[in-house]
Amino acid sequence: MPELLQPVILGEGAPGRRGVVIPEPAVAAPELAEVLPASMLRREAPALPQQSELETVRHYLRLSQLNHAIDKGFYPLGSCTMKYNPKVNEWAARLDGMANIHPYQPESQLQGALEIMHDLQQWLCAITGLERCSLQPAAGAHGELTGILMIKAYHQHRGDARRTRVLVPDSAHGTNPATAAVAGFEVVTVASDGRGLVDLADLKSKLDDRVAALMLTNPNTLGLFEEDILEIQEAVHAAGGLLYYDGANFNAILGTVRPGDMGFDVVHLNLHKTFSTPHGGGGPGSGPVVVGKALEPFLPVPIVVRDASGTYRLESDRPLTIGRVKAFFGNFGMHVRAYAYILAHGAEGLAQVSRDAVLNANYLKANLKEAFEMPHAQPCMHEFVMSGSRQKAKGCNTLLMGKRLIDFGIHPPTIYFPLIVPEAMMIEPTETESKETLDRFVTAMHTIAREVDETPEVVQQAPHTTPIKRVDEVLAARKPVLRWRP
Amino acid sequence: MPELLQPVILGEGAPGRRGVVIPEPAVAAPELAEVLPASMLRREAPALPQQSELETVRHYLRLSQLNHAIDKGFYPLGSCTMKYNPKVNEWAARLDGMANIHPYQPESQLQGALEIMHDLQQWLCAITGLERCSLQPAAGAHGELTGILMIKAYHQHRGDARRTRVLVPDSAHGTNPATAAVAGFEVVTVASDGRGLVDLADLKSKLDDRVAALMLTNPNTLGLFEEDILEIQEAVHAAGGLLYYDGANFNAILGTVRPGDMGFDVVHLNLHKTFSTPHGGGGPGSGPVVVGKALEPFLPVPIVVRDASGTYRLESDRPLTIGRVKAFFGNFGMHVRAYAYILAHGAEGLAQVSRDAVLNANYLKANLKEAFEMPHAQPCMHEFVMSGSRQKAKGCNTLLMGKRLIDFGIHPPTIYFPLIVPEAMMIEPTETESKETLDRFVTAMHTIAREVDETPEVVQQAPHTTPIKRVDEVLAARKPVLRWRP
Amino acid sequence: MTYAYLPHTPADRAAMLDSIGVSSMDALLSHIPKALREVRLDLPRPHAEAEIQQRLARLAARNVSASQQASFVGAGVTHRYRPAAVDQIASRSEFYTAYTPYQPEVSQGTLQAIFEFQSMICELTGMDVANASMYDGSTAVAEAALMAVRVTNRPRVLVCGSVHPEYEAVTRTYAQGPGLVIDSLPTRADATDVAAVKAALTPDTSALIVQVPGVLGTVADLAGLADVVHAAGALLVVVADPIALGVLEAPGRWGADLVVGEAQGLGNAMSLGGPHVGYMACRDAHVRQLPGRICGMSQDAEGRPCFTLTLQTREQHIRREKAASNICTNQALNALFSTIHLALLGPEGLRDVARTSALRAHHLADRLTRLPGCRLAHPESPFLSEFVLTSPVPATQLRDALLARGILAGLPLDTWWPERTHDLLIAVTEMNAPEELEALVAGIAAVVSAQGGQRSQEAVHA
Amino acid sequence: MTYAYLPHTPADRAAMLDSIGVSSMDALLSHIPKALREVRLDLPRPHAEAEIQQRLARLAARNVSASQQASFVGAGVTHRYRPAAVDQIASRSEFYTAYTPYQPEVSQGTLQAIFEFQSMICELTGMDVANASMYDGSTAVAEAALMAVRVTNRPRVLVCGSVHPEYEAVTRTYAQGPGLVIDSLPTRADATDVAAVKAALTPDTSALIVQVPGVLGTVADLAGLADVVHAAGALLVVVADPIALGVLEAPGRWGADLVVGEAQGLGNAMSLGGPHVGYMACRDAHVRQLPGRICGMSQDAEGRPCFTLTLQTREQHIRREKAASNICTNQALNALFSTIHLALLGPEGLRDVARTSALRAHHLADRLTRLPGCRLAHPESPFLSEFVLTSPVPATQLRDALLARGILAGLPLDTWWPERTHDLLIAVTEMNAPEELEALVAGIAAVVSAQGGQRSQEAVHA
Ligand SMILES: Cc1ncc(COP(=O)(O)O)c(C=O)c1O
Ligand SMILES: Cc1ncc(COP(=O)(O)O)c(C=O)c1O
Repeated sequence: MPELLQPVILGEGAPGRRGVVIPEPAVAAPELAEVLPASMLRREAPALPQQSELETVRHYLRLSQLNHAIDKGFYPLGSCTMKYNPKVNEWAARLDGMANIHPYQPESQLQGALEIMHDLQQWLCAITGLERCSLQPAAGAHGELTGILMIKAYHQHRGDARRTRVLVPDSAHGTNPATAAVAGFEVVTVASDGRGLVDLADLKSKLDDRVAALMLTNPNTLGLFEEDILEIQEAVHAAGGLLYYDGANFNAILGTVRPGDMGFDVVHLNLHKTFSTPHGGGGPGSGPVVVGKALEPFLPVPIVVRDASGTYRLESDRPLTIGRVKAFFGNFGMHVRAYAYILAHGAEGLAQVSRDAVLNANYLKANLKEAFEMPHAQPCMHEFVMSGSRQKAKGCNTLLMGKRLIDFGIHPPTIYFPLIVPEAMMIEPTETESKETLDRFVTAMHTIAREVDETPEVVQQAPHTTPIKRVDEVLAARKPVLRWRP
Repeated sequence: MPELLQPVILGEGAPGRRGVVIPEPAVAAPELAEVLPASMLRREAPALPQQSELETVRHYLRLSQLNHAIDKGFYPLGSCTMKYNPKVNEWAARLDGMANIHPYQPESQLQGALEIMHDLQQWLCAITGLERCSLQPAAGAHGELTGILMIKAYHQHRGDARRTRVLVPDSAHGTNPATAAVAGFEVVTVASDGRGLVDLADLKSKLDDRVAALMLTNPNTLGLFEEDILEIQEAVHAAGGLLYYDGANFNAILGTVRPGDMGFDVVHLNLHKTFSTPHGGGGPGSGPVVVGKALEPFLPVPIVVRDASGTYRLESDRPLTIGRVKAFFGNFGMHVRAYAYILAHGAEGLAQVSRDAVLNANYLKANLKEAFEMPHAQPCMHEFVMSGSRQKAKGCNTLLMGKRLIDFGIHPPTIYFPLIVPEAMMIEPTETESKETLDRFVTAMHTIAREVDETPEVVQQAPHTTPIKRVDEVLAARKPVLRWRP
Repeated sequence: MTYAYLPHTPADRAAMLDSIGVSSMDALLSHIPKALREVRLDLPRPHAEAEIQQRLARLAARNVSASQQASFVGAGVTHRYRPAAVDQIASRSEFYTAYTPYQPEVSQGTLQAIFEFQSMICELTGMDVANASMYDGSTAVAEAALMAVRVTNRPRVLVCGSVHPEYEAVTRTYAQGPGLVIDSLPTRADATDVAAVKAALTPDTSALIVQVPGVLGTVADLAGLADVVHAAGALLVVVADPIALGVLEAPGRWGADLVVGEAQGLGNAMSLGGPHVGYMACRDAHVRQLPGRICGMSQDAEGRPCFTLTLQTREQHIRREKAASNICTNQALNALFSTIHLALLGPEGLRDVARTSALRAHHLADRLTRLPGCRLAHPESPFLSEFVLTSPVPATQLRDALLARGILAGLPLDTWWPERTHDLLIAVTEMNAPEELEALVAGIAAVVSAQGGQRSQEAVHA
Repeated sequence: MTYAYLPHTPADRAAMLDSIGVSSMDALLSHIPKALREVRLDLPRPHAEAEIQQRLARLAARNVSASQQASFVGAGVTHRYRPAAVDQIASRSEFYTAYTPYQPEVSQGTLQAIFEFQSMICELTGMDVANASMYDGSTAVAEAALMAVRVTNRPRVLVCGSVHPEYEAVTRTYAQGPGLVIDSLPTRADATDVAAVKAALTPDTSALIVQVPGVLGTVADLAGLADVVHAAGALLVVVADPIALGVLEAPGRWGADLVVGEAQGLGNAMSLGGPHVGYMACRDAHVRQLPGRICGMSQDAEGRPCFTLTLQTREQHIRREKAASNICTNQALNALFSTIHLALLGPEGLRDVARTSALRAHHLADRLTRLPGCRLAHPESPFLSEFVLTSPVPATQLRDALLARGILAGLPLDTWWPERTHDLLIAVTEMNAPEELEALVAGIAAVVSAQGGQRSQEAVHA
């Protein structure tokens, strides 16, 4: 029977071993049993590992070796903007004066941190073309919730209680409808048309006085710019609704186009995509929201402001605020990184970022369009979606081709999303990849396409080079084993 | 034709790419061509890589994956003391106040650093049982040179010009005779006896007024304690010679036995072995020397002293000093790590270190003595040497068995050293390895011994699991390719 | 201008445009309305890396860090020892530059670490199953409230006064979406008043939320609470400090249905309040209502045990508007920090952290309450390592006076409750060496006696 | 007591002793004379990791770091920008916890990095071959002297006054072993005086050692030097700053036989002077006399190109007393830092570092020499980014006066030469932003004019 590549650490070690020694109390004080009732004290110690520091280090080092990562190779995961995470950002966030500060210190002890947050708020306003920013949300979906709750508060404040619906295109990311639902709205889906863009007619047919907002990603999840955006925004606003901008795809327009100019009322940004903070294997993120005049009164508290004297303060006195969406001020460590990232580029550099991102995506698209089906012929923005249906017909679906890519040292694209393209492969190269890397990817994809024709079993049994072979995801859900037990 | 696993970085990239941006001068100043004669200016730029930060990071990350390392697995490399390198030491050496200080700052700005060096000097005196310490040497061999030059100066100062010889046992490490030779001495080899210890008779026969010193490692490179050490030291001293202690094996006696008590006049310590500073793939090391009264006047300068007022100073005014052996004060970054390591243990903990090191070695020896030839039956200290001659007779020599160990995730032992044991395998587990790890090693060695009997070709073609197969070292020396060329 | 993160040379760009078959970048963007493309951003000029470092170092130096003063502020964020190995290992590129492990074949490292995190959380809380993390403690509480509402189908939530005010605030914000009603049990620091709970539970109440140790440091007795809550058809949600669980009985043993909390103290920097990591654990019966990612065991094609994300039909990317939550990105890396820290500590290390902190806190409380006019605000309640000192000097004044001595003495409670002007919340951890305790005692003594002196002077002159 | 680095429990130890067949540790050590085994060491008690951190942080805080002041001290150790990527990548466990790559099959990472280091050094110096590193610049110079002696079989070495005094001192120490004679050319900062060299060369001279830029920052013209030296049968050894070689002509082009130096400025922290990294490059003809490790290309059993240490018959572990040097451990990790730094810089980045430093230095020199009584000590010699300012105020006094302004103005030359009381060696790098230059000018101006004022006052009162 094959074993786990690395045992689960909880069962490892021997009683009495430890990986770190803790200072003795070294004061005169009663033991715990004397200050707490016996019933409150733990009877059975938790079954944690008992290992030396070395063995613990080895365990996690070995686990790390089992991951793909940006620093190891190409990661063209659509919608995720797997760009390079600059090392100086990591350095900055770990500075003593950044990492070891407490949110309840007096503001006088936090002027450097507050300046960073203040400037970042300003810069994000400039970048989005909007008025006011809160850095509090912890991720994209959290920003969405914040934005939609503000929209709810806006309509409520106007006494407009009928607006119970949020419109969401069928190409939208899952968090959009989920957020609207969590915020107590009914979700109404808007169809895409043959161009892959919002079907204007369908949209208009659904616009009425029950609509609180339209949530839009632009470019959308097909990587296509919603060319009718000005018309869309007029229609939604005319119907009394607001426009929510999902900033997950902001890398496409950074420094080039601004949501505020497109007529959006609120934007969330994913600092962990566009602004290069690391994904960390699933987080942390940071999802600041930036709003226009209409929503400004409803922003969560606190917000950082700058006195006339140049002193930075936390402002909480905002009567119409929706309140807090998170304890403290958001994921400050990510703010520091995004701040450093913006400093490295300036306006000119950020525009170059989006232009190179768009260039890279179009380059890949142009070079793959012979071998794979491209549902949308027009130029894409920072990513594009192609279909594996031609290959599926030959017995190798998108999932299998993705797994096969692993053997070339490349992470599979996002697959089966967006839902409106069959056998979707969503490819986002990002601007930090060189032409050489893109060319290697093109070669790999062509090789796979050829294998589908000539040696489909090679694709069907992929991946071949990983320490574990294809994982049975159905089994995991059918017989859930969700924890180690002693 | 197979290719390099990873291309040599010098040829990579494209003109104009770069991995780091440098600040503009941003001052009014003439260009270089105006301040330096044209002839002095470089005509042709060096052919360095031209890559983005990401591609450079990937290159070296991929290279790193090709290494074995302590943090990946067991590394029983005899004589090298591949113990765990504590992470808090790495943290400490990178503190702004440790890493970013200059040796020519005024002493008033360096009191923390000087205190560390001062205390470390004191502690190393306590640990060795000697009088005075210099932290200047950069490695073990450098400490040896420092010590031997002091011995030379000592005899010269006494007007004793006949002492042109240094005695070195045949089991000694190569740096011992090499050092003596570099220091202008004639090297005379002392034989080992059947016990694996210094042959007393041979030693005595070579002791005369031409002998400047005996260089000894104790325990010696067979891992055996020189039981006659008190007799040896008397004989050498009686002949007017001095005793040099090679501290490479200090891990065997840390906190348990002291060279000063054994009669040694000078010791070098390898902070990169005994005191847990990392080997770094071949350095940096740090080789402090500690001396008794006889050699104290000859120590290199400067040395850190503490004023009556508690201020730390660099003392250079030592008339008989041999001078500097290195610019500045030694490898300070290593001093910081060793300081942290000693703090973590105290006297009691250091004694436990050597006891566990000895325990581990004897445990391995006891469990391997059936399968492999043990030339010396007595208990060993922190390491032991066994012979692969039995297996060699069956077609699998020590080299091959070492390569085969790699397939078990274990680094080969030191092989073919010391020279006096045929097919030597020198095994030093260190104290930081758990019983479970040692047991896995024993199992691996027994498996290999069985393979030698049953499937020798498996051993002969090892390693099987590495990204490159057995390397042709002869070819490298026959047709040297020592650099990349454009 | 050249940028270190952008590899393309002008020649690269030209070749690529050529390959695409367009003449310029502008041509490639021509489908975007031209008016929209004319932006000029008011941002700083591009900075060289050395300049970025210097600027950020300067900004950092304008904050006072916990290593620069003796810090006694806790209240949900604690200055604890982070073993050097935690950051050095978790900072490996393979961990922090990976995405969510949607492709298990190239993500076993992240997946197994999540599985270990879940398992450790279960061990600490005494619960059956835990998720891969929540944004933080506050949103974990809010999501627990929403989950209780889903499970019970009841629209009210009862929040005990021992819950951190910011956690309650976030819960109230989240409640605005579905329009839930949040009821408060009055702020009480002492052992949970079972009778008061019973009285406050309504047939619409989906859950009672309590916190151990409470935000004021006191430890409530959870015995019997679950029975009362369950009898009313509601769930018991316990917000617990995972480090305290090194010595306190696991909430699961007391019958909790949901245990949530903040694990910052385990391996995560304070970082001005984020990124931290929330956790959430429940009973097997409710796992399909649990928000967030869950990692489970499976097998590969050759029968080798391995890990994968599972039960994804709870999640937004599969179920969209019917998902249990909208959460997507969570705090995976922070959970990894906690996991490595717990692995290093083991059961004994964890106990030592809690014990050293608590014993020092009790020593400090004992010393402080001997000072004239100083007393514990809640002497009737047991506490662990955080307590409220009532002093004769207004707490903010006291705190500010001690800053000059390099001591951050605690959190003045009027931050949250304007009427508690003389109460200072003091937290003690293993980072507060005995000398720091001495310094705090001496500092408070000095301020208090100066004030006493001033007062008696005023009395004389009056 | 438990230690985090020692895994054994008492039970482990008992089981192992049992397996060995001895009753106790003492029994295992019984062959050591008992008297020797009775030691008690006067050392600090064992410290918990948090205590170690706090103690070391406190000690670090008692040093003044280069990020806390504007630093203009160079003289062989430079405060240069170290890109964050350098340390983060070189700090991977796989690099720093590996040993010397004696087993090439599990060491290709280290080996290829060494090969790249050697190649980059060759590119910079214009030489044929370089070794894997030396301890530092000083020992590289000393070993170069010994190597020249081996190659030429002559016992004297001529050291130019432009060589760093500590490098010369180390060379003199090394010379004591074989009893070599070190001759000095008088300290001269200006272009090398070919006539003086010619006069000083003797038939016993094995090498002339010169430094570019010289220790005082001046750049000597190497044209024609090699011819003179070679005509005398000696070797030309050039000590070169590798960063300067980003803009200066490669010494190989001037006919150098050996090029050595210190590469600290490339990616290595100043760290109070070590660990740094020396380099050494020579002509193909002399490679078998080169000390230290060398990595070469080879092939594996399947014909794949790969790397291995080679030409080991020069080394102590093979040749023992006949080896070219006794060096074993070198500065591999520091060489890796340099290699990664050079890879990030590329040719243009390296040039930028040298250019920004030099242009700022010239701007500063220009500004300073406009101050009353201030002038360049060596106006006749071109310099790059370091220069000597002669000021009316004694240099140590000047330096000390500026400390209070947060400026470390340079190195007073009486540190080395007691007679040079008014000379301050000032180094400028890309880390000295224009504002720092301004501050230095203002600071020196203030001190100089105060002194001037005082002097005129003294004059009045006299
Ligand atoms: C288009 C889109 N919207 C929203 C999100 C949610 O962002 P987060 O994961 O930060 O919550 C994502 C994340 O993948 C996304 O791609
Ligand atoms: C016994 C012995 N002596 C001396 C040395 C030389 O030490 P270093 O490599 O630090 O110069 C070694 C190193 O392996 C050794 O094992």
